[in-house]
Amino acid sequence: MTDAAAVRVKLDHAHCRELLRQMIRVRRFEERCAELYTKEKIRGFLHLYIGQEAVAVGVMQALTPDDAVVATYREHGHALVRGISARRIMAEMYGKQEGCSGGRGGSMHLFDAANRFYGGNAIVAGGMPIAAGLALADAMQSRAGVTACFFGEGAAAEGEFHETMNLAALWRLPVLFVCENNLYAMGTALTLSESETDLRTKAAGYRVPSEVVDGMNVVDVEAAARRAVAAIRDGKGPFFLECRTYRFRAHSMFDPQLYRKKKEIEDWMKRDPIVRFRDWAVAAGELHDDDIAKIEAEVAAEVADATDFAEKGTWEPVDTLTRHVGAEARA
Amino acid sequence: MTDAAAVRVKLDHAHCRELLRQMIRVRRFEERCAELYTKEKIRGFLHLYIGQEAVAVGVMQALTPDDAVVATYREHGHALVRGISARRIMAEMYGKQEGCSGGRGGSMHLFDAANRFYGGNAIVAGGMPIAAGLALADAMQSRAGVTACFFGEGAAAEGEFHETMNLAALWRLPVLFVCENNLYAMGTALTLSESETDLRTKAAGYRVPSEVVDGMNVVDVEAAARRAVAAIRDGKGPFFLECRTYRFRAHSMFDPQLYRKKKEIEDWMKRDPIVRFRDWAVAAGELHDDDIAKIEAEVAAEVADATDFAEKGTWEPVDTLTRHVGAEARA
Amino acid sequence: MTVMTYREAMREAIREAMLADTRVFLMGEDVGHYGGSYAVSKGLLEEFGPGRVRDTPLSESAFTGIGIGAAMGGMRPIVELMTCNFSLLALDQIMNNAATIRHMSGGQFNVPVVIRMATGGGRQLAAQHSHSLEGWFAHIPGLRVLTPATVEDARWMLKPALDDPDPVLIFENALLYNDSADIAGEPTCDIDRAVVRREGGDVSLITYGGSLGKVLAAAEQLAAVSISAEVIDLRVLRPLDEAAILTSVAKTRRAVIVDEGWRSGSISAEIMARIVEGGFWTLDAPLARVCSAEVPIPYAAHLEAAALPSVERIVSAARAVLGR
Amino acid sequence: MTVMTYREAMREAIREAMLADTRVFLMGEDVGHYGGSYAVSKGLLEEFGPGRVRDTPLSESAFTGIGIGAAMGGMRPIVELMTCNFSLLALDQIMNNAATIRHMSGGQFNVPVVIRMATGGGRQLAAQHSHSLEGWFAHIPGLRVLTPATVEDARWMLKPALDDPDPVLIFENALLYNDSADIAGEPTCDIDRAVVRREGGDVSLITYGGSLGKVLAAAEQLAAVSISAEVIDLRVLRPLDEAAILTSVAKTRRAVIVDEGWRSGSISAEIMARIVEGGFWTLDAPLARVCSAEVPIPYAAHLEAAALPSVERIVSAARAVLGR
Ligand SMILES: Cc1ncc(C[n+]2csc(CCOP(=O)(O)OP(=O)(O)O)c2C)c(N)n1
Ligand SMILES: Cc1ncc(C[n+]2csc(CCOP(=O)(O)OP(=O)(O)O)c2C)c(N)n1
Ligand SMILES: [Mg+2]
Ligand SMILES: [Mg+2]
Repeated sequence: MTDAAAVRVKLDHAHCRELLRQMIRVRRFEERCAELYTKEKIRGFLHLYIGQEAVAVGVMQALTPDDAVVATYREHGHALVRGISARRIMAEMYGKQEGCSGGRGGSMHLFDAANRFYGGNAIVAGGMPIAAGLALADAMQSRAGVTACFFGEGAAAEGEFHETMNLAALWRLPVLFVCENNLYAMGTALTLSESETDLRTKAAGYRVPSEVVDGMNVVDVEAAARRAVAAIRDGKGPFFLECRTYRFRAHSMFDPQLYRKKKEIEDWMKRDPIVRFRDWAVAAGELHDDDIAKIEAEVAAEVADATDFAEKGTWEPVDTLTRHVGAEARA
Repeated sequence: MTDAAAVRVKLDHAHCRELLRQMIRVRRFEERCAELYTKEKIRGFLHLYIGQEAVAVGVMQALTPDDAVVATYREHGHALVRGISARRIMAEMYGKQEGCSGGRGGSMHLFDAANRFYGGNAIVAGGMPIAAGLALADAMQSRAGVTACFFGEGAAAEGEFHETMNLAALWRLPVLFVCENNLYAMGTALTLSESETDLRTKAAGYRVPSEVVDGMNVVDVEAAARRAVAAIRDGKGPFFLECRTYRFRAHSMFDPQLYRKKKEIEDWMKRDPIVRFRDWAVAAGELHDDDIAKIEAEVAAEVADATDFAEKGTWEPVDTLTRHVGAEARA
Repeated sequence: MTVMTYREAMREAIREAMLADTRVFLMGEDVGHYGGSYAVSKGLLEEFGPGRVRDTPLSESAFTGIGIGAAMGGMRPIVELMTCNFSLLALDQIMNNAATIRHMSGGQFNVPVVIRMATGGGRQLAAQHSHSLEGWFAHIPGLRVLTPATVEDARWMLKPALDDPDPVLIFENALLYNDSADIAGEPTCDIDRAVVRREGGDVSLITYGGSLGKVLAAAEQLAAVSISAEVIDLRVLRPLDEAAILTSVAKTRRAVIVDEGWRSGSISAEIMARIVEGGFWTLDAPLARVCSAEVPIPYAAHLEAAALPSVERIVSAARAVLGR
Repeated sequence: MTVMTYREAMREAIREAMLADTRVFLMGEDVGHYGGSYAVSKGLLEEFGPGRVRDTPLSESAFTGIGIGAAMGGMRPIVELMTCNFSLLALDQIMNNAATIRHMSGGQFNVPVVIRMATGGGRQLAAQHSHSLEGWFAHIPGLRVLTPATVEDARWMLKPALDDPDPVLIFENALLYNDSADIAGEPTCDIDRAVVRREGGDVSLITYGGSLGKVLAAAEQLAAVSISAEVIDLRVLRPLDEAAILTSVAKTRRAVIVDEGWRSGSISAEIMARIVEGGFWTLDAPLARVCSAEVPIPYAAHLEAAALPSVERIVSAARAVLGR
């Protein structure tokens, strides 16, 4: 936690508690999701974020409610930290009416208008132009918002990544591109998908300023995100923030993980963002063991409550099947 | 003509004559095409290459018959210099059976198996993956060929450009990417289409080696292409060659050219690749005025003959309409 | 009297929308400095400036997606995809985002984007530049697909399209741009309804867009041999105005469907299916269709002409259906 | 007896082709180190090495185009597009290059590429991951579209597909991968012909791919109420085996078409059109179809089930057609 720029991150008790609490929320929520998946309460694809929590938690600190967020199918963490309640997310994964997408979206398509959370996009790189478009709308309507767009390093190979970076830079759109480089796209290692694995070179090809940050370090992520967002709000156009991270779990619930070594996973788990930050905060005297116990208890209650809420939720009547294909009544 | 590497280009009388003759062939052929278009002998879209001749002529010097070529809708020059006869190209533009695509392709879709000329692609950047695929086929079959892929700078904004560059580099495919940077994509200036107008930065994002060359100087182009092709044949993977050039005519026959100033065109016309090379060769004593007169006469005869051939060509019977949709008889 | 071309009508519609609503803007390849590849947007850059008339790089997927995002963010973008031939590059954005976001979000977000593009063959542009994909796009739930066939529709269709809270695709047959007509009529266009362009009692000729002119010409020729053809201009390929189709067929008991898409899987097939499902017992004869031949459109003029629907083929299909 | 799963059958077919012909190679996202997203290619990387089992970056358009180019260059690529949901990103290459190059080049070049992809819904993958696009792709001239519905077809369809000098798309319904069967029969598959999976005299049930199982189950239920249904498995959606369809309908005089595409513009519409054009006078009742509802496929299990064709809907459509 020695990043010079961290000076801009106020690491007082309250903030440390909040960072840790958010990371633990995401972790525990997803651990429950995995259980519920094996119980067949949750179906479809389920992509866990476990290991990458510092990225969503760090970046979200730099955003205000007026900002917007676009994420991928691996977005439970982003949704939770952005402010969608655990209840509504869990209900969504159950496919219940009370879910944040009315049960129509599921794990990969969490949406929430109140939080300007524009999904949950399951096409790799497919959300990137949308993020640029939201930013354009903000800019054209003279709103101050920044749109944060999260995606994996696998997206960097898609043409849409490039087209969007170019347009965002050309039009100086207020977009924070957050690349969560967890080294694998499903089973394809970055070295097998990019001839140049330093992703900032791609940003440079569009004059988009960039920074690489340790994505296992929530404070570094927060500091970098704050710098980036400040530059964007200053009218400097888009920014590319690469967060070096790792997913501890399989790509989805169907992945036998033939493509990476146990040892590699273990080594990365030693850098667990929650453990690291917790230990640091305790050592620094900002948090005490009972703070942590209290956080765990709060989070456990929240997750239990969310599960209960989802269990008790309602199934949408089948005769509403064709709702939400078009407007109910056209203007 | 002072490029140090030009030492590798043997500028003797024969070669100077050939370079000039080829450029003049392309120029005169296309001037005739423009006339024939106004006479409605040629229809559809017609994109003239006039002004850019040094690129096709220079690059083709570096290729052997075993190499392959992929080009765009602005490919008359490439087709002619690669070896498709003026007769068959002209007949194609007339839509005659004797055309190099049997009259089915027209100006934008010249093809020739004998010359490994794989079109004539009218989707911007659409030919790039095909070029990489041809190169992959050569590599997998241990053939020595290099595939030259021509495209405009406008293609650099397309996702396919990036996806292809990355894959070609990742798999070290023998592709020479020739970017003909004529500053405009239809009416869109490079500055309006790229946030970073130095296109080599994009190649750098894939570790593809690159070079920029004066595309109005046929000798420089030839020298650069020879260096690039040598590197590719050496197994060094793809190469990105940017040729700075200019089209003297409108984008197509329908373009009122509202987007650029007369003065700009005039300035570039002062750098006419034919005039420049001719004057240099004459000054250097490699060519004499009567050589040039002879070339002009030869070319005039060739173009007249091609037009005559096309005029006399046959219309394919209408009942063959559905031919060449699939194989006549499947194996 | 207000005579204008189809091109001018589209331009006026765009101008009017931009003047009326600052949320409306135009974006696409060469819409600005070039003046529009079909000159539709000529002068708009000068009038509205580069903030609202945005030349884009060649990046169909991204700028279509940006239009979708901007629509979600409160704007009313008009995205011009130049021609439907290039729309394939933007299909992921159209099908996976524009058409699904309202549903996936449980109705929280909508995508009020209008995507315009030229369509059709007939200009010797060969296999990669002659597609007619409007009927094919009409397969996708969540989209509205419009095909203005007349100068009047070109003039009045954009407004309701922009008012639609959901994504609307407008296919403009490139051969129509030079058509001109007096558009003094009602300044409205119903984008839910087909329209009867000619009344008749013997056979329904059902078509839209670029084929309407051919069908009207065919109806004229049929009249000369005492066959009274009713001509339906669908105008909207999705959702189809099934009632209008069935009403006409119930009257004429015979129908020929004409469209420029390739025959297999054409919108003509869908219309046949709707008639069979909803009007089978009213039919006195098999339905027929006149579509494009199942070939990539060839360059040579005579081959291209043979590939596309023609007045002759329409007339003979109608006569065959009537057995005279 | 050789019992294997549909997944294993596809794998064996690929292995066999790669062993028999060094020009054949496999390319796509996660076909190698991951073992294939549906485990079809598991073990092939180990057996054939990274030169012939090529993991690609997420670049659908480029690697599909590279497959097309490699095919033109003499190879016999098998491109795996993972699922049809992502094929939209490669549509330009498929429609504008693979399907047109033979024609545009006047027959000089052909594109012997095979493009495989999973298709279909039913696994709660929601709106962006549940498309059934095979019928939609069948609109495109220049392509052959195959839909192996049985383990046997999965085992034997690839060879003739690779022998085809033109581009072939193979759509594998993802719900079939775990099916298993004895494939001891003829080691051949005719990729021009539909096949009668069950004979019957009262009504033709025409389907393909992932819906075949439902249709066979429906036929069983219909048999219980003394309705004898003939089940046609199209196998090839382009070119359609019209003769097989018309022969069956000529016998049964009634038909229900079942497919998982969205109803409007579905391949079912095309089949109805063919029957109306070629067999109108043999019909005793309106044709009917059972397709997917016109919605982006929702996540919730009960809503998804309601959106997709079901045995129940097929049975009732057949009974309605028969009026009993
Ligand atoms: C266009 C597209 N192609 C393929 C897929 C299948 N797929 C889903 S996730 C994924 C890997 C993405 O990796 P990355 O972008 O690094 O994100 P991560 O999963 O590591 O978070 C793939 C190939 C998809 N969803 N979209
Ligand atoms: C994908 C695609 N989008 C749009 C077009 C229409 N179009 C044809 S040429 C062209 C400009 C291309 O410019 P550039 O690549 O620089 O080549 P140049 O014409 O200058 O040789 C455009 C926009 C197209 N053919 N393909
Ligand atoms: Mg990743
Ligand atoms: Mg250019």
